[in-house]
Amino acid sequence: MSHHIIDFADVHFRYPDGTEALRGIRFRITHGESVGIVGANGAGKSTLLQHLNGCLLPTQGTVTIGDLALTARTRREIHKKVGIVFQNPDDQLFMPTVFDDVAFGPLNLGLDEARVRERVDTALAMVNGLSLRDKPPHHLSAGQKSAVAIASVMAMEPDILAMDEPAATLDPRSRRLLISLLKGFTHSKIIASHDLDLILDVCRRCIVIGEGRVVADGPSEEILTKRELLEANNLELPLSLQKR
Amino acid sequence: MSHHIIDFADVHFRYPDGTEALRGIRFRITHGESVGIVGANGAGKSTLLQHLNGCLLPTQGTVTIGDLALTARTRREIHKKVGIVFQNPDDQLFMPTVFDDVAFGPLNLGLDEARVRERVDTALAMVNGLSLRDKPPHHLSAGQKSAVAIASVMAMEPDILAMDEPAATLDPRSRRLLISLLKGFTHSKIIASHDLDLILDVCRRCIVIGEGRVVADGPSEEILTKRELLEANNLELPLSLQKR
Amino acid sequence: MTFDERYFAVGRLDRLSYGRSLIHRLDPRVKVVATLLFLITVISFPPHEIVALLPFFLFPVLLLTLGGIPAGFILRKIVFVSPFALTIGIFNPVLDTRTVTVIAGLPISAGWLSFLSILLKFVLTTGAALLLVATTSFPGICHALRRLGFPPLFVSQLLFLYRYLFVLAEEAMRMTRARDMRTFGRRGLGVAVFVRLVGVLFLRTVDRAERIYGAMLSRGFRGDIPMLRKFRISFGDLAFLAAATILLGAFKFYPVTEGIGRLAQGVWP
Amino acid sequence: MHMADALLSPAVGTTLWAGSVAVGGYASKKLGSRLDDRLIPLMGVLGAFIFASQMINFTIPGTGSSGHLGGGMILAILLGSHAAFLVMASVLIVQALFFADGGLLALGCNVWNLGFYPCFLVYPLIYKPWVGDGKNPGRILVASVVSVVAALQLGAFSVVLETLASGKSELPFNAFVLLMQPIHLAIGIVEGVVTAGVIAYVHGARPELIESMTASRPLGPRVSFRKIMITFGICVIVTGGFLSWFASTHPDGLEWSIEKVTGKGELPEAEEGIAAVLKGIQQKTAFLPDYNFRPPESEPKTKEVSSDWPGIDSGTSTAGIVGGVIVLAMVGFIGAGIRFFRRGGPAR
Ligand SMILES: Nc1ncnc2c1ncn2[C@@H]1O[C@H](COP(=O)(O)OP(=O)(O)OP(=O)(O)O)[C@@H](O)[C@H]1O
Ligand SMILES: Nc1ncnc2c1ncn2[C@@H]1O[C@H](COP(=O)(O)OP(=O)(O)OP(=O)(O)O)[C@@H](O)[C@H]1O
Ligand SMILES: [Mg+2]
Ligand SMILES: [Mg+2]
Repeated sequence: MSHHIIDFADVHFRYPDGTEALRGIRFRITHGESVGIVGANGAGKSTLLQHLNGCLLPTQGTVTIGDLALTARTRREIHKKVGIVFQNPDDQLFMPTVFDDVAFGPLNLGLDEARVRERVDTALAMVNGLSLRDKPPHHLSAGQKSAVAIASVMAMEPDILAMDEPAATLDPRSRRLLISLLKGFTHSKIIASHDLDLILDVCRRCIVIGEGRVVADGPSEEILTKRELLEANNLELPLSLQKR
Repeated sequence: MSHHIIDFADVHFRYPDGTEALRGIRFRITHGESVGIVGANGAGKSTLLQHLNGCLLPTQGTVTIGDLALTARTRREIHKKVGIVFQNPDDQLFMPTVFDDVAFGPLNLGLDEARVRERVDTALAMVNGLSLRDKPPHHLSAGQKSAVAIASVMAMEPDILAMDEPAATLDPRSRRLLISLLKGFTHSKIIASHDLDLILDVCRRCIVIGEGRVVADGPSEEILTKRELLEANNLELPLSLQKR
Repeated sequence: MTFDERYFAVGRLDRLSYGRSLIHRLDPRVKVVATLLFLITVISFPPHEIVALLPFFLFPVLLLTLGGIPAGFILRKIVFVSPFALTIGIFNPVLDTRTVTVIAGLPISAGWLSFLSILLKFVLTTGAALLLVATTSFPGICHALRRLGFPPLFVSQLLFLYRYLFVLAEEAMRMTRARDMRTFGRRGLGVAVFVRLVGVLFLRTVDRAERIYGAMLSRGFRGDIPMLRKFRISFGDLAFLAAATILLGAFKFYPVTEGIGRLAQGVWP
Repeated sequence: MHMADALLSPAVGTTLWAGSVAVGGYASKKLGSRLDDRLIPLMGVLGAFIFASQMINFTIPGTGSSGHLGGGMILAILLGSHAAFLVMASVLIVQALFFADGGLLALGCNVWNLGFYPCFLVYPLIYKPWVGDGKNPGRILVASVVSVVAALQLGAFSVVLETLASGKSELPFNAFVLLMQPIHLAIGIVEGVVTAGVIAYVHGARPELIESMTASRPLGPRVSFRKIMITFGICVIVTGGFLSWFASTHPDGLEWSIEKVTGKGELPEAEEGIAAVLKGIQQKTAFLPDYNFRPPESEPKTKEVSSDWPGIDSGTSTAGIVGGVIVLAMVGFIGAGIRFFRRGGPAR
């Protein structure tokens, strides 16, 4: 299934103020892979993720999703395939109630009402958020917002799932729930996080980013146990591997 | 030193939309204690913290800080004692430059110029942020903002320090720096977080909140190893205590 | 599309003001007053004046070069905002076709002269405003306003506006992005969703104001924003103001350009 | 609809600056006397909100083009007249400085056109009475649309008056009005609908918010007659002063709107005085005596070209062109020189 392939070829990105956030990123993710992106604050993880659906377009190099090269034109096509959960859930929830918000994507896909309701319920159930259905998002706690943001993306049933720090505000149980949700998602997924334990649990492959470049790329078990590599990138061993 | 005492006596809080976020919170924190507040998403941790300086006022029950009961009148007195770091640093950094922001509190305390400058430098040095002095907050990365928000509170030299999820956006190295900073702060401190490993490192006492009530209260080593208690509250053992 | 792109590199303009050049170090009050003098002088020329306006370009050029401001950037911003003045001005050549003079056999109409005059004034005045921010910084201007007698309440909230301009604009931008990602084709881009988006943004803004107020209170806020930065008008500042006034006066009341022209014609007939 | 400096004369600019500063001072004083200091961050952040909301666009049905929210009216509804006026002034200051939208001298006009009308005229006189207790969405819709349209029409008409009074544009009054008003009618209707939607949404989601704002609002639910009169008074004085000045510079009354404006009496008397004195000094000191500087009065050309004309004969115009080229070259040279020294100098 070539349409689940993600290919970054020498991708550079410069913010308008001149910050070189990406300086030649290169990797290829094939169908069904689960990849963790780790790195220091400001390494470029969020910037990279925003290239997956054309929120940002590379200033140099090409991003290919499936068989489409990412450009301003193909962006819309690609939006249907890639679901992204951003770092700040507030950015993602813009409708007056949780239900409306989760239903927004499926409705725009043109599904009929019954299907939409079904999708919303399934997605909310996934994140244990059925009880929040009729609440307005600005009355939710931080973690509840994150959960709803995840549901609103899952309701679109994307081919490729990308998440930026999905667990930062979740309580440990919701984090576990997210981990099992992610394990159950069989298409390609990319997760950027400082939570190395989560990456170790969910992702078989791990890419370390440093100053906009790929510093290391390999199986998670291998990468996340290399103390020196991690420390050079402001990281440390996953907590569950540290002895107390 | 009675003025470092925090006492919550049967505190209730209801949001305008009717959500009962706190339903009879009761605890007492004495001088020099370090207390972690843990609990599920939506348990009421952030709501509780906002009672510490009168951002919210209890709808029933009383909060006493030192020898003052918290009311709309005494709020201003209490503000001088309690420094709070909110979940979102953007809400906290409201001045046009980092320097102005960190200097805001000390200036309001009526310190003279030399003392203010000294405090600002000390506080910024604590979080490794001296180089950010003249930058405007909107050009900082998420982690840098968090660091400056912490400095702006430390510059007030508060008697009581309260933080809401301080480490959520920090990379592992910055998180370590924060942990050692907190360990060095000898007055009372209260930290709400899902990062149970951080709580275990920094706080000797731990309070578990569930649905707006205190569910457990005791030494961190004890509480954070009670698997059943934790799991009943959407929590789990700290990652460093989990065997892999 | 980022905030910077939408508003044509506001962030970059802001960043230029962190410079430390000679011009940047002048007292903001002096710069504000000089800019206003400059504007009034330029504007006070009659509608068909052209040659007498040319010497005024000395001021922006001095600010650009001494302040280390990229000229191309400022020029592009000027062009970016020109449509209104151009639209109004372009009627002049159409409506006023009297021939005023003939140069090298070409009849020059009054309308073209006044249009050109509007253009020159537009470049000069717009440039002056942009250069004022680029060399003074917005907080600097706010302090100047306060010292010049604007109410403290007004100036304080102006500083808040500046601080949260970027925060809220980014927030709005990311909300739009989330909407656009979940809309396919036209659905979801209409007024109904827009109104809710703006409503949500408004509620969040109000909540944020509450939290900011809490943060301010917990740092001892009592209704006044104290400032450490003290501005003292130095000799250099006064000299700058004096020089600017004298030059402006000279350019206004002596036909400098024409004088130079005649001088040149006298030398090279 | 931002006035630009280049279309403005100093007299018009300063008059409206004075008007705006006066209203602003009045508003600050009103607010200051009952200041709830949580208003400071709220006002600032809502100013930023106006910009932020303009980042969000929507497609206008049927046209395919996109629109966004304006400002003044929604601020007035949510904050009350005084605070809203100050916020609007701040928004316009930021626009003038950062976006070069409108100019610094034109700021007075813009604050007046986009701040005064919605906040002090339309809001208390149209919106408040029409909307009643603010619980009926239909009334909110009607009141918002009418208010926004009215505010924009007043603003657009002021732009016309200000531009014509400045005498920089040759546009006849009728044509200008026909150009401005219909466009702003269309804009006003769309913006009114959007404003109504936002107000209704906010009212539905957080009724206590609007109510609390109403409570702390200086201009209470019952608009007092005295306040209306004061507002009207200021308005009449400023417009009246403005119009009478205008009339005095265009003595032939309505004809100015049909005939071309000949740009008469540009400078106020005082400046003529200074100019005259300086000219006297110049003659006495015989500055550059050999070169025949244009003495405007001594060269009355034809009748239709009034005394204010630069008195162009071919001699002066060639001198002007030659001089212009030289001046520009000199300015460029100075700039290049400074650049050169800055690069090579010890600074870098
Ligand atoms: N809008 C922006 N304008 C300019 N520079 C930016 C912008 N956003 C991010 N940057 C810069 O780009 C670099 C990469 O930022 P990015 O947000 O991708 O980091 P990150 O790896 O996600 O960090 P974190 O772990 O803190 O989320 C940083 O140096 C940051 O300062
Ligand atoms: N502004 C609000 N209006 C109404 N209800 C609210 C508001 N803020 C929070 N709540 C509700 O109050 C309860 C407690 O929220 P709070 O933010 O204190 O939780 P929390 O423990 O901090 O959660 P988290 O771990 O997710 O940050 C939740 O049920 C939440 O939905
Ligand atoms: Mg990031
Ligand atoms: Mg919370």
